[in-house]
Formats: sequence, C-alpha cells, structure tokens
Amino acid sequence: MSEAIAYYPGCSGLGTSKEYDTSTRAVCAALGLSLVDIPDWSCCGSSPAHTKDHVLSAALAARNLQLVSDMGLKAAATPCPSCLTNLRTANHRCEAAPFKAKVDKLLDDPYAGGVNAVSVLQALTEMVGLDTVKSAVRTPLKGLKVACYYGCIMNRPPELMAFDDCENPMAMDNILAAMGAEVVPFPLKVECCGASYGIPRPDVVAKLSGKLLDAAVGVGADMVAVACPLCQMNLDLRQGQVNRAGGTNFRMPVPYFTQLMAVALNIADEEIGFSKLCVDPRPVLSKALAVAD
Amino acid sequence: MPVLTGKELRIVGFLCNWCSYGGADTAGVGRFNQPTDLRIIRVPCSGRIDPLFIAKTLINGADGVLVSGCHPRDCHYAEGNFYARRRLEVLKRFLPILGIDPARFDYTWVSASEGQRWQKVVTVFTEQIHALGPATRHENVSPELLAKVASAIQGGNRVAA
Amino acid sequence: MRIGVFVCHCGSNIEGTVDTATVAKASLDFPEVVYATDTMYACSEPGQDGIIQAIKDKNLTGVVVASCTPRMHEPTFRRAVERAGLNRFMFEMANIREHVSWIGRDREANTNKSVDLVRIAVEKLRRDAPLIPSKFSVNKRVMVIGGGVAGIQAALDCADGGLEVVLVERESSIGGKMAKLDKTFPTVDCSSCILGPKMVDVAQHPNITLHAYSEVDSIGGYVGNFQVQVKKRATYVDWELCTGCGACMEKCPSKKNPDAFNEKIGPCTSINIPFPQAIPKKAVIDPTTCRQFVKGKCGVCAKVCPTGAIKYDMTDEIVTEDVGAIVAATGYDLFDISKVTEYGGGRYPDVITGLQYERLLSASGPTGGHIKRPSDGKEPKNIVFIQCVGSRDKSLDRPYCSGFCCMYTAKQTILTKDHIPDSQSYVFYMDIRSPGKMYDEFTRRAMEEYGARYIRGRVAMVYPKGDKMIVRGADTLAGTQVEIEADLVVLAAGAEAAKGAPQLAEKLRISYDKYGFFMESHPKLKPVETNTAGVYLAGSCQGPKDIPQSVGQGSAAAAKVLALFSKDMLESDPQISRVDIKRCVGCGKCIMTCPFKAIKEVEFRGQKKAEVIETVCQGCGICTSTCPQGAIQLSHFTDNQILAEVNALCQS
Amino acid sequence: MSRLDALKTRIKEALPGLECVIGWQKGYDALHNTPLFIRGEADVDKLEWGALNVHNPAVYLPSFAGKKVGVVVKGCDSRSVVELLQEKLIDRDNVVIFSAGCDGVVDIAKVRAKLAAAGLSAGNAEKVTVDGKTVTVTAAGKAVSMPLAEVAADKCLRCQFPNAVLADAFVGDPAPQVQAAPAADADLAALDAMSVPERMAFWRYHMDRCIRCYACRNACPMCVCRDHCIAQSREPHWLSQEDSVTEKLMFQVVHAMHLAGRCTECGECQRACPMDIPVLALKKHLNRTIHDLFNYQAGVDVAAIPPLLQFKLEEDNIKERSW
Repeated sequence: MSEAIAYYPGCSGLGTSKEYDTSTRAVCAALGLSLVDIPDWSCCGSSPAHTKDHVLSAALAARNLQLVSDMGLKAAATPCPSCLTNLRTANHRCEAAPFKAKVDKLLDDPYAGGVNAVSVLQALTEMVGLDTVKSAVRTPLKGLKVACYYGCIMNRPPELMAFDDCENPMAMDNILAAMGAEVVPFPLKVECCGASYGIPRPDVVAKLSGKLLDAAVGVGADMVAVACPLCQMNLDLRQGQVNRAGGTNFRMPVPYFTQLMAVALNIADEEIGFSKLCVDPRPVLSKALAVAD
Repeated sequence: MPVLTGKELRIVGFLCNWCSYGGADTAGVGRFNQPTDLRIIRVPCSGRIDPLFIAKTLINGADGVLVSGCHPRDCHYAEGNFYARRRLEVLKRFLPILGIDPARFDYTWVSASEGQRWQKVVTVFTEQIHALGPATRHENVSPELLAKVASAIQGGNRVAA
Repeated sequence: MRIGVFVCHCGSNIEGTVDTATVAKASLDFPEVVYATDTMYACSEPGQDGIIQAIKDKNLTGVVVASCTPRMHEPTFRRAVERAGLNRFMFEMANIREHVSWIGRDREANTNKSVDLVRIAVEKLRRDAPLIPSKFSVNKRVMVIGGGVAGIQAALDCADGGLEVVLVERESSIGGKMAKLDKTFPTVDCSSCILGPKMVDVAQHPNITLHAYSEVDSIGGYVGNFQVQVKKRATYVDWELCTGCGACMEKCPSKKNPDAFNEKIGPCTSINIPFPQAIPKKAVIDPTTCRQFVKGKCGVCAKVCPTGAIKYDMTDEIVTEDVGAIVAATGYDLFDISKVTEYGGGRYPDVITGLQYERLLSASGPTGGHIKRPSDGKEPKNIVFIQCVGSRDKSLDRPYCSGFCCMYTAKQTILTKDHIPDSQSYVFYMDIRSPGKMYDEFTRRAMEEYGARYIRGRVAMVYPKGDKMIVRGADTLAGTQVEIEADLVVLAAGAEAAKGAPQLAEKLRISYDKYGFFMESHPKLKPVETNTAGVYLAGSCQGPKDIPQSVGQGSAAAAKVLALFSKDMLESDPQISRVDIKRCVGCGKCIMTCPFKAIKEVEFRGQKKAEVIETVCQGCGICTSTCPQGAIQLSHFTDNQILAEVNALCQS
Repeated sequence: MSRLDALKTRIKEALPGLECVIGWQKGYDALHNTPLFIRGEADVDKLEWGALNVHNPAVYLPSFAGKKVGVVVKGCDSRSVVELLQEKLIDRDNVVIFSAGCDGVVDIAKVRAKLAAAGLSAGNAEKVTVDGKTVTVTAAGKAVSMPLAEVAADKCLRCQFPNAVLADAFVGDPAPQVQAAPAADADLAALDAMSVPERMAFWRYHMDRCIRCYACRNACPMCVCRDHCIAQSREPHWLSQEDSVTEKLMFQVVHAMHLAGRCTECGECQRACPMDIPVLALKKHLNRTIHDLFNYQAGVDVAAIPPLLQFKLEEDNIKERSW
C-alpha cells in the first residue's frame, strides 16, 4: 500500500507537540501511508486570525491548500484539530464566490479549490484501515486501559468536519482497540479541556481539565489518549495546576494516540518521544503490558 | 385578455389534481406570495400530460411551461408520474433541436402538503422565464437570421454539410 | 351552448385583490357566454339559488363559477347545477382564490389572471359532455388495518353497525401501544382495565374476523370492491389448538430474548404470549432465537404442549379478503433515541424511553410494577425526564410536536412519586403543551402536588459518573447551567410514522407526508378521509395522537364506512376513459400502461380493439396520452378539452 | 446461385401458402425500382434485389393484417418488421420473412446530383448497373460511373444491420459489417453545431416549404394510425388545416414524438419528401436521446418493451432538477 497525502504538521508540530509529529510520521511510514511534506507551508492563522478577520484567516489556510494543489495532490492530513478546523473552514467559506474573490485578492497564487483537509486520525481510518492497522501490530497493548479523548473540535461542527459521530466519536477507540488496548468507555470524550484559557483564566482550565481527569480515573483508565496538542498540554503540563486547584493527586499519563500506536508497532523510542511528556507513561505502560503477559 | 405587456410573460402550468394542484392550493391557503404569470391547467395525473401538449403550447408561443406531479412513488394512480418522468425528460431534450430553449420547460414534483415548495418552484421558474425574456415564435424569426441560415443550407436543400 | 359565468367575491377574500365585476364583464366576450355576474358568496344558499335561478331564467346549458379551488366546492356546485336540471358535468370552476387572490396583491394582474382562468374554464366547458354515472354493487365488508385502540374502536363500531369486519394486526395480539401503558392521563386510570374489555369485545364479536400476526400483502380493486391479500405469518403454533395455557413458556429453555412487548428491557422466551391479557391469547415461536430452529434440536414446547399445537414446519399463508372499504389505523413508532448520541440512549442502560418507563411502572411489566433501573435493579431516587427527544427538532428532521409526551411525562412524575415517595423527578421541557379537557390542570398537579421540578431548557449532555448519570442542561428561566445527578434518565422519545407506513400507503394508493404519516383528504373538513375513495384513516397513522383523539377518529372512520355502506349501489365516477372503436388500431399500448388493468382486448368484427372496464378505470388518463391516434379519451379531460385550454392561453 | 435467384427459389417454394409476397420490381425508369406484390408464380421473376431497392416494404404489412403474407426485406427493413411484431400489429405466424445480405442502396437525390454534375438529367436514365462498389448510370447514351459509397443512402453509411435481424429464409452469404462513415450523421452534426435560435430559423425555413402532403407519414412503416392520424382528425383536434409554419412544424413534432422509442431510422420519411426536407434529423435526434436515457434501440428485439411504455422506480440517467 502506498497511498500519498500531503502532510501539514502545524506550528505546534514543530515545537510543543514535536512528539506528536515524529510519532505520526513514524506510524504512517510503518503503515504504508506516505506523508508528503508541503514545501514552504505557513501558519494556518490559528485562533488569532479567525477571531480578528475571516478573510485573512481563510487566506492563510488557503495559501497552504494551494501549495498542496501545486504538488498535484488532492488532500492534506494534519495532526492538529485546530489547523484542521481552519483548513476546512477556509474550504467551506471559499465555496461562496464573493468570499473567495476577497481571499484570492490577498494571495499571490489564487486558490484553485478542490483540496480536502483531513485529520491524521481520519487518514489512518479511511486510507489505511483497521485491518491493516491490526495486522501491523508487533507488541499488542494488551492489558492497557485507555480512555480516548478527542477534544471538543475534532468532530465539530459535524457539518464541517464530516467525520465520525460528533457526540460519541469512535475512530480513535477503534484504532487503539485494534492495537490490542482495552478501550474504556469514556463519557467525556468530546468535552472541553479549557483550550486556550490556560493563559488568561487558568482556573477555568483547572476546573474543566480536572473534570476530565477525574472522569478518566472514574472509568478506570490507565492513561488518556489524545489527538490535540492543546488538549495534551492542558491535561498533562497543567496536571500539577489541576491538582493544586482541586486538591487532587492525579498522575495520569496523557500520550498522543500515535505514540501508543508507535509502541504497538515497535517503533524506536526517540520517535515515540515519551520523554517529552510531563507524566511519563512508560512505568504504567510497562506495568500494564507486563501484567498482561 | 392579452398578457400584461412589460409585466408578465405567458407561463402555462400543467398540474396533477391530487398532489401539485393541491400543493398550489396549500400555497394559496398559506398566503405564500407568488408571481402572477402562471396559468394552471388542471389534469387528473401527470401521466395524462401528453408531451405534445407542451410542445404545442411552446410552439404556439408560450414563454414557459411548467409541469408538476406527485413525487415518484406517491402517484395517486400508482404509476402515472413514472411514465410522465420518462416522456417529459425525452421532450425536454427534444426541444432544443426544434429551436426552443429547453429552459422554457421544466417539470417537478410537489405534494399537496408542500405549499412552500410550490411557492419556490413558481418563483424560481418565473424568474428563469423572465431572464430568458419573451419567446420568439417560428413565424417571427428575424429576416436576417432566416436569410443567414437559409444561405447556409446547400445542396438540394438538405442540412448544411 | 348557453354559458353563464358567476364570479365570486368570497367576501373580501377574492374581491380584496380581484375586480370581480370586471372579470364578469370581460367574460361576456367569450364565445357562447350569454350571462355573467359577480356574486358575494357563490357557495352560500343565496349564491347557489342565484345560479339555479339564472340557469332557469337564461336557459343556461353550462355554468362556470370563478371562486375557490375545485378541490373544495366542485361537488357543491355540481349538485347545484344538477338541482337546476343540468347534467352535473356541464360545469367548470376557475380557481381565482387559492391560485390568484391569495397569492398576490397586484389587483390589475390578479384581475387579468382571473379573466384568463375564466376563459380557460369556458373553453373547457364548451367541450364538456353530459356524463351519466353507472351503478355498481358494494361489498359491505370492511377491513381495519391495525389493532391499536383506534383500530379496535373502528372495528367495534362497524361491527355494532352490522358490518362484517376483518381486523388485521401485525403483532400476535391486538392492543397496540395502549396495551403497553400502565396508566392513562389525565385520569390516571389503568390502561389495561379500560382497553381490556374492548379487546375482549373484538375477540367475541360475531361480526369480527381477526387476523393477528398478519400483514397486508397487496391490495387490488376499488371502492366497494377491494381484494386484499393478507399474509398470515407463520407462528409455528396451530392457533386452532393453542389454549394459551402458557405451559410452553414455562418450559422453554431459551429465556433471555429481548421482549418486544416490554420494549426490550426485559427478557422473554422464544415461544411467547406477549402479555396476560393478549387477544388472541396464543403463543408464537420466534424462529430467530428458538433452539429448534437455530440449533435444529430442542422440541421442548412440542413435548409439553397439552394439545399438540406446535408445528415447526408451518409456513406463511396468504388469504384473500374481499371488502368494500378499508380503515388504516396503523399507529406510530418511537423515534430511535440512540440517534441522539449526546444523551447516550442505547449506550447507557439507565437512559430509557418513556414507553420503557411505562413498562417499569406496569404490574405486568418485567419488574412487576416496581421501579427498578435496568443497570443494577436499584430503585432510583432522582429521575430526570427529558422532553422533545426526536420532536420539535429540525436538526433531527423531526420538526413536528409529538403531542402527547408532555402529558404522559406529567403522569409518569405523579406515578413515580406514588411508587417511591422519597423520589424527586426533574423535567427538562421546552414548552408544556397541554390543550385538552383537564390536561393543563393535570400538569399543574404534577408540579404542585407531586413536587416534580420542571426546568425550562434543553439538556446538552448525559454521561455516567460512578453509578449516577450526570444530566447537564440549561435552565433558561434562571439563566444558569444545571447539572443533576440522576439515577435514571427517561427520554420522551418522539412519535414517528410506523415502520412500513409509506409502503402500505403505496398499496392503499393514498398520500403520505415526508415523515411517513398518511395524508387526510382535507386537514380540517375531511380528517379521516383520504383522496382514495373507500379508504379511511384513524389514529396516529395520520399524525401523533393521544388516546381520546385516536378513539374519536376510530369512531369517525366507522361512521364514514357506515355512511358509505348505507347504499346498496354506489355510483361510479363517470370521468373515465372511453375508446373510439373506429380509431382504435388494436396495438394494445393502452393495455400495457394502464396501472389498474382496466383495459382489455376485445374482438370487433374480426379486429382487435381495446375496451375500458368501466368500474375498474380510475380516470388517470395515462392511456389517453399513450394512444398515438387519440382513440381512447378520458372523459372530461379529453385531448380536445386540454387543447382548447392551451389554445385559450396561447392564441395571441 | 445469386442472392436474387436464391430468393426466387425460396419464394416459389413458399408462395402456395401465402396471400402475397412483397418485394421490389423494375420501375418506371431505369433508376427507380418500385414495390412488387407477388401473387402468382409468374410474378416471382419480376423480383429485383440490389442497390435500387430503396423502399421499405414493411410499410405494407399492417394492411395485410390477418392474412398470411411474405415480405422480402433488407437488413434495415427487417427492423421495421421486428417493431411491428413487437407492437402486435402483425402476427408472427402470418408473416414469412425472406432476406439476403445487403450491400447498401442508393440515394436517388445523390445520383441525380452526380448526373447533373456530368451535365445529364436523371429523367433520361436508360440503364443502371451496380457492380460491387460502383454504380454506372447510362443517360442519353453516356455512361457515368460513381462509387456506391458516394451515392449510397446516408443510412447505409452507418448501417449496423446489413443482414436481417429476423428472417425465416435468409439466402446467400451475409453481407460484411459496415464501418460507420463520418459523413453518416452530418445532418445531426450540423444541427448540433447551430445555436438554438439558428435551429428555429432552420425549421422555419424548411417548414415554409412544406406542402403538407403527408408523404413522410405515408412512407413511414411505423405510422400505424393510417386513416386515423390526428393530423387530420377533428376528435381529437390537434392541428388546424391552416397552412402555417406552426401547424406544419407541429405535425413533424407529432410524428417524431409518436416515433420516440419506435423509429428504426429507415429514412423513408425523408426519402419520400418531395421537398427534400430533412425530417429524419428530428427522429435521429430523438433516437439518440432515447439511447442516452434508456440504452435502447428500436427494432432489434421482438420481446423488448419500448422505453416509453415502461419505467424504473429509480431512473438511471434522469437527473431531475432540484429547486
């Protein structure tokens, strides 16, 4: 299998979520999904652009989509749900000709349209498929209880994202189950973690992320698998703040789902990048896998 | 009474009694405003509509013809609209070869409950006909165009090779 | 022909935007029009008298009335011209209300359009011919499809009126949804206590034949003479022999099947009688779970049956019933709550539907009338009711109100308090819809006497936490978010059209709306009639209804059937096709396309010709538009009439 | 044995059981063959076979309904027979079909043009010989040779069925399949290339010339209404007798629509037209539409149901407008 898709790591993929990026690349390579880097890609605009100006935001996203078009590809995958939202929103808004005209005015190279943006999760589900994933497993994640946390924007708004159920998504659950993990039903899988309120209102994040961690403990999860750099940061990096604010004592590892996949696929440690996480999953992981043996 | 010059065009509707005529009634009961051009001829079933009625209407100078019946599978007579769909589609594709813009004819399905859909259909179709403007009859082809086409027809009066 | 034209003001309905006097005056220019006038209300008694008088005074031979839609008053005016001595088909209408005055404000354009519509009507009338209906006999048997409370009422009323009734029920017992209810609002009387006797009456009535566990396979014929093929599904139990003793159910080793009668919150055996009061009280084997069918061996029920009624080799059977009228009373089904993923229905056992809760309340239900939640059998203390799940929700394509949920939820909060005095009910609602005698008072009682806490707002999410269900929603009156820790969540699942309703509608040749509910003939004036003669509606198949409405419709449909059957002969609609035998070349294209097999081939002087079977022809006119030489013409809608209408509009 | 002799032999064998056998004979001049009705053995020797047999003899079959007759057909004519059988206008038991491979027939108008180019009048044609691929016409003592391909009827240039699709007695070797020539559909291509208003002018021009003789209808084997054609009836009254472009065009539309899904493109309507009006183009256009929509071709399968007399619940190729 050698399907190719353009790869848009997003800015965080080069920084705070480097391990998401490296594990994604390694996992896709192992599963025969060819990720092609987009030359000279730029920031999607992130939250600041679309809170300020929809045209500007769409232009920043559309520039990248046009670069994909120039590569002769029809789709791009991104690990980051926020980038995905911007790319898909730009596509949607550009369906209206007057809007697109304004966007094109800001671009040197007008967007020709027709480039689809998907999440890495969707690409793995639809382009690789569960059967391939299952047959590629080397070290099954047997005995590991994982709560899959999708974040609030991965599947929303459903008309725009057009993938999986927006209230009870199952794509990540299915993939990690295929990897041999025991996926626990996690009722808050699309609840908000507090998102970018970490800076202006850390109390809000402490409360919301605390609720998620509490629920994960409640359903007996060993760890919470995530698919979003910002969710990961709130649940992992701010776990100390959560504990201080709520008087709790969580020690919940929060790896990216691609990192857990990489473990099951026997990918090298430096590409998995567990060392970059605050709560190290490795002790829990080795314990769970050892018990299972 | 002639068409109100400059205001209306001649649009003829053929509606089945059970669904679309009822849908037009429902639109009336709901006071859904519509353009006034359309004149409705009521027939029992869209299957009663011989496509030649439409051809005759258009050749005789109507600016537009709209046919509406029950949605497929909902025909009061079970099958009439299925036959109609085939015949009307054939006619729609035949019109341009006669020199009649196929956009002057449309067919659709509106149920007796779909007053709002009827309003939309009438409004959109009427706008479409107004965009096309008054139809030319074969009798009234401009002498210039007639001369041009006639001169292109060569060799025993057959179609120009 | 001497034509009179009457242009109706309809009070100000038409006159408000149409200059009727001008329309009348313009009509005088049309060929053969000798009299034209405007009139205040053409359909009123003085209006009709005026038409009759004019026919006599002016020797009119044809009449055009320009007023409302012919779907409304064509029969009225046809009777009027008939009273004046004309054939009723020497009459045409111009619809200048629904198609003119009500859809535009431009008086000039409306007046002009009205004149055009009168012109069309005049041109059609000039080619009308007197038509004489022929008479045909009526088979005075009626079929009622669906044995819920509406169908039961219709069947009993028809049977009491002396008609033979064939009642067809899809399930193995009649009773429908009402049989599943514990109590009924607003009286809180026991559902099976009031329905049970009616069910027994059905079983014992000498005029009623009941086909339970049966479905309508196909329907042929027409009013007065329908032929209905009923498929009696295989029960694998000979009902002639079965006494309903229940010995088989006691011994059946396959006991863990989801019980459909208990809305799948309790188990049942593979051979089963759904509930103690079932009519008929006969057992049915479910071959998808029965070990004899699944594994090929077991045979316990055959061994224990004292009458030897078990027949594993039974097959479906088709019986034909000839009837003169059909009442459709096929009821409703519930919206699938698992489609609302944020509430977790179908995923979390303690999120259930109102009807499931009804089974928990019922003494004949799976918990014996003790409220025990499905997950762990504990008695719930905090119960949250969520309204409008699959109702009034455009995003789920269910924009309509299901009507009865507000009331049954109020009833359930009252019953909950009765069962568990230290319980607390919460109701998340959008509006409380309680129009009906003693209905609003009943909801007040739920709140004021039984302490149900009503919270106006939608629920965003339901999720489990420990052994509780967290219900998070908005209280829009307080303007806050609320979270309630519930032990049980009850969703008021909306009503939707019964499964298979559109397919049945197609067999009945009646219309249905986009949600699958059957269309009545007129939303106000003909609520139980359909546009197909001899087919009537009762109950929720037409749209969600509560019990009194359904019963009322059952009786109403029965009255319509009795009125239809009060005559020994019916008049056939003479608007049918007729063959001009000289023009017919016998190609048979009309025979091929007729949906009713109403045209047959006959020999005429050694040549093949088509002939219309008068009573079978429904008047669609497909044959007329199929025949190339125009040899078969639909009376009252002939080629010449439609061509005249076209010419009236197109001659410049 | 030549195809003609073989045909004669078979017809002679069958003749005693037949009311008549329809074929072709030499006509009023060397260039024209005309229909032949063989009623006795003496008539058999009048039969002709070859490029001058332009008429479609199937047109006469319905008038013999109820009697057992034979008919000699070319491949194209046989499709009309199939169509008549399919519509139950003739009885399979009452018709015996004789046929042989056909190498194409001439279009007299094209021959006339060739002769005119050589300074000769078709009226003076004395002798016509067809030798393989060449037609030689002698007029006023002068022989003019022309390739058959250049004077063949348009339908022969795109012939799909040089051999009968249905025959009881097929004699001789089958004729080879024809490679469709690009010129075969020039009439449609030319109309396609016009704008819609130009097409209106086109028909206006031609209908102005129409003399309303109904030769097109009378030559059409599928015009089975005959005396009851709605063009002349009052009940129903589709057309007035007014000599207007509109009424004449409407008649052509009636003819074409009545043939939708039935026309085998035998071309008799156009061949019969004394004014050389290209009326076949309308039917060809409809046939193309019918083929695109329903993947159907008339006159090849007796058991087929014509597309406009049936339907599918979901049509494959009809994309309705959404409003």
